Amino acid sequence: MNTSDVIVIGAGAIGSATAYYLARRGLKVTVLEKDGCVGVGGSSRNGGGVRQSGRHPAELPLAMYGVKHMWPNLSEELGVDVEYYQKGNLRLGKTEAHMGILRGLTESCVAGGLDMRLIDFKEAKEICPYLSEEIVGAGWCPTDGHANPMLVTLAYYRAARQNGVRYVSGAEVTELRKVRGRVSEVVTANGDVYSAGRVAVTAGYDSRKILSSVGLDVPMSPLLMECIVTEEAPHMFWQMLGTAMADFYGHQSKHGSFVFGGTHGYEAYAAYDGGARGASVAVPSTCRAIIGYFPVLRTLKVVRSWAGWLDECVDHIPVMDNPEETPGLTVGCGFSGHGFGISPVVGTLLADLVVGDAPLLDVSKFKYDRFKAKI
Amino acid sequence: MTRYDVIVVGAGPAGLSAAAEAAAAGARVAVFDENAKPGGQLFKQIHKFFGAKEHKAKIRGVNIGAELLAEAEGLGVTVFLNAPVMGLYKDREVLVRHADAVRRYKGDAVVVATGASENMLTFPGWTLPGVTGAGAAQTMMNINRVKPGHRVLMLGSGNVGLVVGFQLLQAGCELAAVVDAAPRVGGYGVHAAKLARTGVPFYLSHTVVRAEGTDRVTGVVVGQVDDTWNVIPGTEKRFDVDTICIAVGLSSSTQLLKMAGCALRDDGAGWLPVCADDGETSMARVYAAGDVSGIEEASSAMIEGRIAGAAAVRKLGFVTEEALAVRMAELESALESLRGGMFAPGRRGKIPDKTDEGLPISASLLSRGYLDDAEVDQYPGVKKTAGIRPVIECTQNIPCNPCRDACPKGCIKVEGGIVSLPVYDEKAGCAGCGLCVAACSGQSIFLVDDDTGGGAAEVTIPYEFLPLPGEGERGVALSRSGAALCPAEVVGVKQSPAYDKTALVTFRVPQEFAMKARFWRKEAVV
Amino acid sequence: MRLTNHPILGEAEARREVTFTFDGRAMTGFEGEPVAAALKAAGVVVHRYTKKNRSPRGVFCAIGRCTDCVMTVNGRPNVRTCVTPLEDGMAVATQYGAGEEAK
Amino acid sequence: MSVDRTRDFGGYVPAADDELVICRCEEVTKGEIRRAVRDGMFNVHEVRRFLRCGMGLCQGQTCARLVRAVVARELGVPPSALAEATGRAPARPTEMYVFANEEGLA
Repeated sequence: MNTSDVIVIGAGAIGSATAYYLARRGLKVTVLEKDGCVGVGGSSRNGGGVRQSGRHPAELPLAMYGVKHMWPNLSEELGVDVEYYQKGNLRLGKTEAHMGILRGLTESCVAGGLDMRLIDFKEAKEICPYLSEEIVGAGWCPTDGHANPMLVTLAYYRAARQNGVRYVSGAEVTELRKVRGRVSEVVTANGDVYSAGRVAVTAGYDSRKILSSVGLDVPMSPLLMECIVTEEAPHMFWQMLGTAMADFYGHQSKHGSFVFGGTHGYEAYAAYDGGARGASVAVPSTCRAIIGYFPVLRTLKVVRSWAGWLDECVDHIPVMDNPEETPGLTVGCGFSGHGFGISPVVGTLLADLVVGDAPLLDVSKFKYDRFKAKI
Repeated sequence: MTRYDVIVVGAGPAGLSAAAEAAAAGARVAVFDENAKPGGQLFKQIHKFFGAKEHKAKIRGVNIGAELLAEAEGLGVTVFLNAPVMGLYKDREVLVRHADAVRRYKGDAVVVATGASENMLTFPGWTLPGVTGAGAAQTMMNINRVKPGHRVLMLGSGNVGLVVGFQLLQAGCELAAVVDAAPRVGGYGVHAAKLARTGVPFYLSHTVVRAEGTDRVTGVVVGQVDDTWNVIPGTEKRFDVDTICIAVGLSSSTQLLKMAGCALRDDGAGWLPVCADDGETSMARVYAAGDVSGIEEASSAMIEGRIAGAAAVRKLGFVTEEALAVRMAELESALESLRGGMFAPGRRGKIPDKTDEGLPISASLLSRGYLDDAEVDQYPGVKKTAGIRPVIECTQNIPCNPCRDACPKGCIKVEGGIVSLPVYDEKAGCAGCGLCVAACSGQSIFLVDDDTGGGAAEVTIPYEFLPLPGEGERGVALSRSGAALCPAEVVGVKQSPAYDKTALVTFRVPQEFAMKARFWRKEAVV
Repeated sequence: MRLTNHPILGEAEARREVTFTFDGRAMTGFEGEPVAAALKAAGVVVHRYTKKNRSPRGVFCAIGRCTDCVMTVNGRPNVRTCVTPLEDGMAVATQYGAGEEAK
Repeated sequence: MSVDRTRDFGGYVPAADDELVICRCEEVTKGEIRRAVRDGMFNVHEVRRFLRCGMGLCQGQTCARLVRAVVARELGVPPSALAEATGRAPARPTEMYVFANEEGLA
């Protein structure tokens, strides 16, 4: 009974999207999830940005394809309102140095064919009237947006289940096994063995440990990111927000609560110990950042904060590949904190890779064997 | 960052006790509490506590709170009020709000004593204004001094429901009924009896069908439940009430422990931190004490707090292993004596058929809230002797013995542990001083003189209501079930500092009612 | 509704009376007591109407945990009235949903 | 412990009390929770993320036990078999300007 066409390891947004698109192609899929809960990692713990602006040039086509062809129909396709709003992204700057950063970023995106431009404070204020007077200008991408990460993840999971995907939670993968040269068996911590024609690893940072069992390594490190959620407030604006310095990012959700991520500078040094616990400095630091750009939000109450691990790849873009040295295996990891916004596209591309179809979009930049010595 | 040897979260009975214990050993201790007043829920507990002297028995909770605070502050503990702890982080760091700012502190040990919050029960209309937790009603009347409502239905017959029910009466509210889905009274029989004799009906095996009202509660419908907890059609009864109090148990407030990453589990008693015997959680030098580590009484919370405080200061090198062992032995024995009896936490609500003495447990008390008149004589606190004598209607094994200590003549014995039923030793001779009546936290001791001449008897009852009757005032005597028995004239009203606000009211009734009359009410019965 | 005398707690201490408004109506209460207590004493039980069902809510836990008793106080919504001390001149208003204007 | 989530619940049988509000803050009903379980949300964390119950102003302090009981009943397990949702800072809703104001910050 532990035999299927494909095993997907990791039930996050990307794992479940991959499983869903594979099932839609008629494949028998099993998803193994380490945690007792699906979508418990970075998939449910991110700022919800569905951004094209600010993307690495290699990722930009994926983000643009998703925004154009997938996100607008996702709620309908999955049968769950994933709260996708495409009302633009404002990336704010307060100084000339900030504007310099935004200029570079804008030029890079425009070169990739994205509709993005620099705007002055007056125009930014027309788009979002709550900005601080200290703001000088902004990078503006009108086609960016945001969605609810928890709902997207669970909607893919739900739809995958409805399409016959078998999910086993609490199944921690300890080993991938080759059989006659092909990766086709997966062993879990309690000794269960699952076999399949193909195996896809979409387990965030934990992919590293799993891949090591077949001698693969993706140079990535765990990075703890923290977010805050406020009380719900009557609706103020729908844009996705960010800053040139990445002091914070976030949006007001459909519910009315604001979800903001921030950085305090010590995230990279958090201990990867199985938990995802925030630092005491995180909420204060994020609040100061937000108030600096949106003083009107200062009286809003924070009701919750959370932290989540992301898989920061050395070159900040993911690996999406069928490594030549491990036939039967598809790798999708190292999304470096921007996997959520491209998860529908990534799920489609990984499904392409798994079944051996020509990928919908070019994935050559995401090959496993791209990591070379500096000198 | 400010560092303390021990940081305590919560200035309730467990927290203040932990702080005092640690400070007494020389540790630098800070206590943080979100409330404006310390004491946790103690300041709402206006009733006298159970237990023995070492558990501060017969002292009212509100006074215990004041005593504990004085003890802790006298030992140099810094108590920060209006200081909610926002989070418990790595390395035992807490982030605390002070007015419009936050500040970070670290403790070499942290004792989490955040208490519990009330469980709720859902029924149609449960979100209407007027449906509240029983604790909310208690806060309103005993802290804020505002009546929670005029006419109240109490849902839940555990100790919280019974005690708060009595306090509602003390605040001048009417208590329409006590309702519980279980077939038996969940709390101490003595607490139930206090309500029943004032005429409060008990509806056991009943639940709320719905609360009525559009903008606020205007009534409630209850109905009898079958074995599967479904309401039996046709058994519905309606009460005109403006308030419904829910008293269906408490849940530990484990938020901080959860966010810190302490292991939790549920073995049927709720989602609780995994703790060692000394209260240490799965995280080193993070302790849980009091209700947060498992729901019990405030008396046990105080001891658990001391155990955690003692364990913490040992870990920090303030006391020797030997000194700790001595102290722990004392504390553990105190805790053990509280955890005995038929309501012991270990029994999980299983009520035995017989007392430890082999006497039957009153089925009437369990199902109706009062002893049947015919049952009373069989208990060792009830003996028929001439002249004035105590009648101790204490029929369940509960951890309590202030009656023994109260009697200057030594005529009340509680032997073989504090859960034993009190025995009236008639040979010692009762002087009729009434100290036992006032000392009984369960208000289950009465003085009876069967023959005061002219075919009359006199009954003395504990009385904690306003207005106090005056001597010569005529009213009616009520039975244990609250039924009007006969006219009764008040012949004595005694108040004394030694009684601690419990007045002793003596009324005269015809002799045949001496062993039946247990309450006095002013108004005549129609 | 005020308990001026109590068999155990005795006579109420003298407290400073202050004036506040509830939905624009002038009311009095005691300084420092929870806003919810002052409202209760004045017979106000509906603190807010919810967002989805527009159902009335009032005091439920009275210790600042359940957040059911929140109201708009001095223009700020979601204020837990059971733990917010009453101040002279406070403007207390019924809250609708997340704090939008009354409909 | 691994849990195979392949499960056929059979058809949804509406219950008389499906309209009962369980999460008071977010006004999530019993029926919604029951349906979410049947949609594959097999624990309180998933139900919470799917429906927002326990994610309102009080952060589940009132409904945590109630939600757990509904989920457990729908799954046919005792409530004690299910973990409660985790705790998150801040323990009380607190204004941003308060957090921003760290005493002792240079």
